[in-house]
Amino acid sequence: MLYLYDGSLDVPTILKEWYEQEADSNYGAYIPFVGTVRSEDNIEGLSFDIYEPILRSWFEAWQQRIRAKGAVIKMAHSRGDVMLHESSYIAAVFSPKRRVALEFIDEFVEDFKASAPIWKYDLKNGKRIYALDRSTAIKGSGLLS
Amino acid sequence: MLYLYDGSLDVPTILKEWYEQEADSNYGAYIPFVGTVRSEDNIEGLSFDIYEPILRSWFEAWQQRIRAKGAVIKMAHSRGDVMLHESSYIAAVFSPKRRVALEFIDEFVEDFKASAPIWKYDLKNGKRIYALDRSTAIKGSGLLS
Amino acid sequence: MVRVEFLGPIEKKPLELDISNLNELAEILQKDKEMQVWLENSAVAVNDTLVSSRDVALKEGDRVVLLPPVCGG
Amino acid sequence: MVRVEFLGPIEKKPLELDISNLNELAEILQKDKEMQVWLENSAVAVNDTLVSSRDVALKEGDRVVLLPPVCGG
Repeated sequence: MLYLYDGSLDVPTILKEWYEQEADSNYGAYIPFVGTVRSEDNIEGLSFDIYEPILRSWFEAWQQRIRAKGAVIKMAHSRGDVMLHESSYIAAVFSPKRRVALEFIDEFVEDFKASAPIWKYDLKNGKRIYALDRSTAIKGSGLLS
Repeated sequence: MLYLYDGSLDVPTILKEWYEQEADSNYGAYIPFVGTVRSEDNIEGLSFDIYEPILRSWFEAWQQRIRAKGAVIKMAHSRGDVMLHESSYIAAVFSPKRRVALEFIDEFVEDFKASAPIWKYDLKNGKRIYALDRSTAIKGSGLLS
Repeated sequence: MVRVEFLGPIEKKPLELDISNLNELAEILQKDKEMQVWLENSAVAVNDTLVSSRDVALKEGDRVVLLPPVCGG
Repeated sequence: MVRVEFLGPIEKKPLELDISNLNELAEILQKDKEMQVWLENSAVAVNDTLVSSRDVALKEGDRVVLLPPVCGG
């Protein structure tokens, strides 16, 4: 399941809800990844734009791949502003045994960073500045240049 | 920090407490691993013995190694009986950036399985049966044979 | 008409163009100097599916979007 | 005296032995048929530090523990 929220994530509540959703599913491993806004370069926070249709189809493809291994993936992300030390991202894998979850959480988070259609902006002096230097061109970019 | 509990772990509360403990530490990534008792082979649950002195020194060595990379490790484990679909183990890494946490959580969990002085028993018909076939001899075993 | 949209940080209003493939779109966008950098680092989706080749026929009602470099999380 | 303890599933009471190294301990334990398998798959710690060689001198008050195969989590 994919959950999008306006503003920061309520991490304890989401981790609890996901744990309880799968409490009787007989998964031996549950590995969440929580991403939190760090203080660096004098930012006040971050802000996010999401393009939902492609995010949903990207997530759906991952869901099928992970289901084929008997596991489950869940993800939550913020839209708009998220201030320092607040969290904007959670991904979690549940699997019967640990290796599948350990490998998928790593692979999923890396592919998320490289492919998910989400744009990040630094919040500085009340302005929203696109974080180009920390962004990754999606595979196949430059097609029209 | 290492936390030992009698019986099953209250996963949502522990995940929340750890998240809040590090809320202002400026870590960008928080990755817990949660281990839950699976229904298999008709067990009613599992039971654990822990040898605390060596567990603590093993954990302390890991803590130093992880701190040297600017990260933090926390772990909770159950003593005694933990029934089906209850959880007995949580490990979590916090780090400034994601790669350190993704790599350490995997390495820590695998070393935990191979080295931590904890013994697992199946609970079957009210009996406690040592899970020898799922156990791993600690490195250097056989010294006295 | 084909609708062309620019996502995220690309500050450009949507276009409605009478084009039948991505080559024609490339030609038009390359004339806009401010689009130069975005053309180099953006991916392209037709009807919300990413495409890896310009050999895609476009028809009335199709939607093209440009996706600049991403950074979720 | 040196105290020897058997951890986890090894059902054997602690021993108090007058020994001065691990070779002497090995000799004594090898005489116990029920210990055969445990000796093969157990690690050894002296004063709660795992050891990888039998060349460890033991003195009055030392504690040796045998750790059979583990499975936390």
